[in-house]
Amino acid sequence: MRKSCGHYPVTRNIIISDSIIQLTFKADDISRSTVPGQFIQIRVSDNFIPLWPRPFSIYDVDTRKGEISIIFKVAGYGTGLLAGKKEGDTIQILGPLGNGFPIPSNDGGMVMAAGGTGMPPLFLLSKFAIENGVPSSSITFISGARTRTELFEPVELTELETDLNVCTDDGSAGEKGTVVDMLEKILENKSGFTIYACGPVGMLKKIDRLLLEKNIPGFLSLEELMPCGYGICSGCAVKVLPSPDRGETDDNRDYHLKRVCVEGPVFESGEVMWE
Amino acid sequence: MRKSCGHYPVTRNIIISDSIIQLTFKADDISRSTVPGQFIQIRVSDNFIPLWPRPFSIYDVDTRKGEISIIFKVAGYGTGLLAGKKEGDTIQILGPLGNGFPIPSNDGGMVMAAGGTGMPPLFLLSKFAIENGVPSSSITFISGARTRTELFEPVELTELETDLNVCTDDGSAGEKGTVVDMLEKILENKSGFTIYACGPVGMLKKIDRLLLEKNIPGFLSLEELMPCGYGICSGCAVKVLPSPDRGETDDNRDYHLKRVCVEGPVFESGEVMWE
Amino acid sequence: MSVNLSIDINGLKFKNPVLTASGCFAYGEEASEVFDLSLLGGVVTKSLTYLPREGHPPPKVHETACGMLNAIGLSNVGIDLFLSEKLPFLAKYDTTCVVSIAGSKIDEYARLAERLAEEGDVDALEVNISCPNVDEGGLEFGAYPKPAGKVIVAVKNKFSRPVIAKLSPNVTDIVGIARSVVDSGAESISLINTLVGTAIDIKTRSFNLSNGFGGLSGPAIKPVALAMVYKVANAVDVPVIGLGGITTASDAIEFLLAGARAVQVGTACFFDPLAPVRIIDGISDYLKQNNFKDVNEIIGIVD
Amino acid sequence: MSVNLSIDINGLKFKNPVLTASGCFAYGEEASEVFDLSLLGGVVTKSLTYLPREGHPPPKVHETACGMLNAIGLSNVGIDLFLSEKLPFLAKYDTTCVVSIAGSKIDEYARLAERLAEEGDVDALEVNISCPNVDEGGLEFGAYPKPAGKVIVAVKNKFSRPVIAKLSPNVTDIVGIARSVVDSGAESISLINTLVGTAIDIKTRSFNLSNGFGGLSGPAIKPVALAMVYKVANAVDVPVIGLGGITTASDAIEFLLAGARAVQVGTACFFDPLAPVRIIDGISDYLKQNNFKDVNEIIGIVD
Ligand SMILES: Cc1cc2nc3c(=O)[nH]c(=O)nc-3n(C[C@H](O)[C@H](O)[C@H](O)COP(=O)(O)OP(=O)(O)OC[C@H]3O[C@@H](n4cnc5c(N)ncnc54)[C@H](O)[C@@H]3O)c2cc1C
Ligand SMILES: Cc1cc2nc3c(=O)[nH]c(=O)nc-3n(C[C@H](O)[C@H](O)[C@H](O)COP(=O)(O)OP(=O)(O)OC[C@H]3O[C@@H](n4cnc5c(N)ncnc54)[C@H](O)[C@@H]3O)c2cc1C
Ligand SMILES: Cc1cc2nc3c(=O)[nH]c(=O)nc-3n(C[C@H](O)[C@H](O)[C@H](O)COP(=O)(O)O)c2cc1C
Ligand SMILES: Cc1cc2nc3c(=O)[nH]c(=O)nc-3n(C[C@H](O)[C@H](O)[C@H](O)COP(=O)(O)O)c2cc1C
Ligand code: FES
Ligand code: FES
Repeated sequence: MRKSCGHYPVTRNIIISDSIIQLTFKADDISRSTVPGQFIQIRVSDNFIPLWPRPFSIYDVDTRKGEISIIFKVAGYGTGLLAGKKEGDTIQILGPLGNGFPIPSNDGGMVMAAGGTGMPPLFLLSKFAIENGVPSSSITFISGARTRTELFEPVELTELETDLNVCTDDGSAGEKGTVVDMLEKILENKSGFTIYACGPVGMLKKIDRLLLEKNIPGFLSLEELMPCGYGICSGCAVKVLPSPDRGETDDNRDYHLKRVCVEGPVFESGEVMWE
Repeated sequence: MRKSCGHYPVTRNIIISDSIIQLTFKADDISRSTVPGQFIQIRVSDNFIPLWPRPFSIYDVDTRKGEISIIFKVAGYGTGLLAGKKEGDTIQILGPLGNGFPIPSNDGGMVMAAGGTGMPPLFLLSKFAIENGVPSSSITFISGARTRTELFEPVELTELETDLNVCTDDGSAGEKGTVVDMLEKILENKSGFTIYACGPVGMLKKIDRLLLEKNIPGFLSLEELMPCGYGICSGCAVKVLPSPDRGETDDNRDYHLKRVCVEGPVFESGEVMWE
Repeated sequence: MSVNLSIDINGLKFKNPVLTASGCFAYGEEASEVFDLSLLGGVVTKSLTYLPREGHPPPKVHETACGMLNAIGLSNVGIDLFLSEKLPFLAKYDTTCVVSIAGSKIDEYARLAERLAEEGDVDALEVNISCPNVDEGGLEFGAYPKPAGKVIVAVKNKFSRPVIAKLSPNVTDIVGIARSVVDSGAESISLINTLVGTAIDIKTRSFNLSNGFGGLSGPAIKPVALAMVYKVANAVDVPVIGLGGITTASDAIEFLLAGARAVQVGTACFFDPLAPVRIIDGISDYLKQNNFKDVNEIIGIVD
Repeated sequence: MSVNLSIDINGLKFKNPVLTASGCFAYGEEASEVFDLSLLGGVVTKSLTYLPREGHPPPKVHETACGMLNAIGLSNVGIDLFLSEKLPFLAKYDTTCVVSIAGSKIDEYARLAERLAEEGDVDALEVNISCPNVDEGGLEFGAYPKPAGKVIVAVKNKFSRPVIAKLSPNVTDIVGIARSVVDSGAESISLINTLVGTAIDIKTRSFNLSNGFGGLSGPAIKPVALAMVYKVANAVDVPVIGLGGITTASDAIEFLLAGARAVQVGTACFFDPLAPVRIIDGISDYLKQNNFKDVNEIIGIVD
């Protein structure tokens, strides 16, 4: 699959909250080839600090305008620089990258479990699903964060008209509770779902355990440090359980390594070996 | 002599021309202790690219407002970053540094020979001299550059009402010719001057030779790479001729090293051993 | 005006002097989705061991000031999968194919060389001697002249096409090691591999890499690499391939001026996937602007 | 809550573990115009040779990616002027005074040690063994265990107070050299000195430094320094002083966690004159935030 690499112009910088920014780029080629769950690598500086590009899920695509967007939290030095980019600046992007989410395999409905910065790919997945005929009402969307200011809840999400459930650990917005709490509650009442989750590793681990316990199918999108983002460095590798189903013989090793940037970022529930 | 080191706020960024910028900082302490010919070290980046601070002559001081100014040409990466600083940004400055010019020792008049970025310290020297009673008319000021766009000719300079002579190598502004050409012409007609020169090394070398030939006293302000700017690294050392007058015995060496940042940037004519 | 970029390393031809470095380009498949591999002078594959290896567990990488640490630990597909899947893919491109090999015993190098000698698509071997020498208690083969030479002899016994010895910079006397591998039959030398380094997370008070130590690469190490390349190029009679922190054409030209006949681009491929291509173009521009007709004219002319 | 920052290096006391590095602070006079030297744990002076030296001609320095090259060439005032002017100045401050010595013959080290032994204001010597060993043909004293040890023996014969051996990182086996200097009587080890490196100006096609090669320092080399400090601290019984690229308190804490009992700040003093002071404060803050009462509690606890 062809990957584009070049300098793309920023077309909009929208400040969603104190530390959450939405950036939009003019990138025809990337906008046309993206599937939900894929990401881009952005080189945030023209020098070597930071050295590596930073990975961001593609949050929205507008094929008509040839634009792609990301939403990100200012988490450190690189995202700090990125937050300062404005209309007209050009920036090196490589993408689209990664496997993306599989097309929903049943029509029992979808549950999106988004923790913090995990919202963007699940928004795009929901949008694609709806565009492909999945009724909005059959998508349950949980968006959670520790606190109100860290919540990713752009208007576009509300406009999708999914069954949207907002929660915060401290109750400062939406219901009080974690994404996992919300998911457990939802799973009590309904079944036949496929779960799609993206967020902090602690959350993913708990969700994975929950799904395995309840034998519910699901897909988890992981985050790792990514020196290259396109499979050439092996730096982003995570441990996965060898599975004969996936053609992985176990030849005496208790784990295999998979590159999050190529074989992921989306993994099937039960696949990842958590630390 | 006490040196200040701290983060000082930018109070103005004035674009003089395409590639020439004037920056003003609020820096009470530095403004009060500066003598003409001294410089400051500015750390242009909060990371390690570039690693070293950049040296700039102090162009103007306003002790009432507690401000200091520099004028600089965008010459590379560091000055490129500096050009982007705006009101409110704070920036690490160390200063004032270096020896500065000596108080004019005769009243035969002063000739300032400024090539390109060499103008700022000579402006301040002229201003101080005038404030100390030297008549404007007895100061001849040559400001030259290769071409019009590289000329440092701010309004403040005109307002000093010195005998101002502008020249460019290509004749695009002022008279056509180099600073050395102009100086030679002036020296033909008058005598009893002290010469103060700052500019590219080729110009300084020629002026030095001229002054030695004609036995005219003068002072030259040098530029060198400056890792520290305050005398601790020895990186800025230049070769000087050992001079018994200055208490330097020659102990079989054909040169001594002096640090431009401490023993300079101002050297007496005849002192520097040019390459 | 057109300039000649092609170079010759003891009979091994490269259409231009820019290769991608081992471990920084996998086996070429992923990068082929970004640009046409036929533009490259050559590709050096990820170091192969006889059996597949997962390498060290995560975390395997850490960012440092203008550089990075890696403790990938030679994770690779092993010789069988390499020959059945990776080599045929690379062979489709019009670029010189250099296969990097590594082992923890001399015999492993020899067995790899033997298998690869049978493959016409393998233009040359690069012998990575920065691996812990299990035969002699864990010190790197590349740490001392003698074991380094022994590896090359074993490989040359099995492989008659050009063999490039890739040197480790973590040594007192790089020239001594260079001489030893040349005396042992290496047709070329590439250097440098990574510098040993580490980093500590002061919050958790543990190492940032699962393995504790890792290899430092990227722009930070360029001055060290350039000094070693200059010294070795001036000491041995075989062509030298320079690498270490090369990111721009200007960096590559520094290495050529220092005496490298070719260069490899490593870490830069991570953060700037088109770097190898821009470096090729940039070298060509430099030659034109300075009225050189042939890249070979600038090799080693620094003074 | 107050924390103890003072440390002890084989009887040599420092009020806190932050020293300034040799050659990066001259003799303290200039820096005393920027901050109060009595804040420092200690000052290590520019390496002294017996006679004054101008060092290499300019250009002596070059900026690199997150680092710099220097070829200052040991320019210093010589022992006489040091004793008459520089030492008395430093002695006015309440900080530990470590005098660095260097020589091109073993005898030069011995003569320096003898003169300095007479001065009560000299708390310790740091022996810079990264100089070309004229006695044995130009290789650095610090390149091999034996000559390194010989220098220390010669110095210890003349100087009974603590002697710190400063090691060069340009070696295959830093632990072997560390063991040798300890066996020879060094009370402490400091490391690392600069890495050998170079840079070339592609416009003029000549080296950027008059001397061709120089020493690489600054943030770029921190991972290499930290790895060597960890290895040496775990191999020898004397306290180790860590340096190389330390710029922030976090950097310094990494070295302490790795096993250094004190640290030195070098290149950072150039671009951030107050760095040593901020590092002292930052270590203190870290200890408080993590409920340590004494800096000695965190030394070597990385796992
Ligand atoms: C596939 C993928 C998709 C992502 N999508 C988004 C997104 O849509 N929106 C968003 O806000 N963030 C997203 N992230 C996380 C984002 O990449 C990091 O927040 C960013 O790289 C931090 O860079 P920094 O320089 O600001 O932080 P640093 O100063 O480098 O570090 C700050 C903190 O962030 C952690 N961190 C750094 N890099 C990564 C990384 N690559 N992955 C995970 N954690 C990291 C560090 O460990 C540290 O704790 C994604 C990450 C991955 C791998
Ligand atoms: C005492 C002193 C006073 C100065 N005053 C002024 C001033 O008032 N106005 C002004 O415009 N410039 C002045 N300069 C020159 C200014 O410091 C350099 O232009 C600046 O450091 C270049 O930084 P850069 O990162 O943009 O350039 P780089 O990208 O580092 O280099 C661009 C070019 O500038 C040269 N250069 C870099 N640093 C220096 C330096 N420290 N001295 C001389 N040349 C250098 C390089 O060799 C190169 O050719 C002064 C220099 C000194 C030493
Ligand atoms: C992630 C990574 C993996 C590497 N793997 C190998 C390898 O398998 N074999 C090898 O000889 N060198 C390997 N290297 C070293 C590089 O080929 C190169 O020598 C080194 O990184 C210096 O060059 P650079 O600074 O351009 O990256 C690896 C480097 C990195 C960063
Ligand atoms: C300009 C300069 C001069 C130096 N001079 C000496 C010296 O005289 N003696 C010495 O032992 N080390 C000298 N060093 C090495 C430093 O003390 C230190 O070991 C090295 O720079 C690494 O630390 P850093 O990265 O913090 O600078 C010098 C370093 C620099 C940059
Ligand atoms: S980030 Fe390089 S292989 Fe995944
Ligand atoms: S710049 Fe460091 S001594 Fe002058």
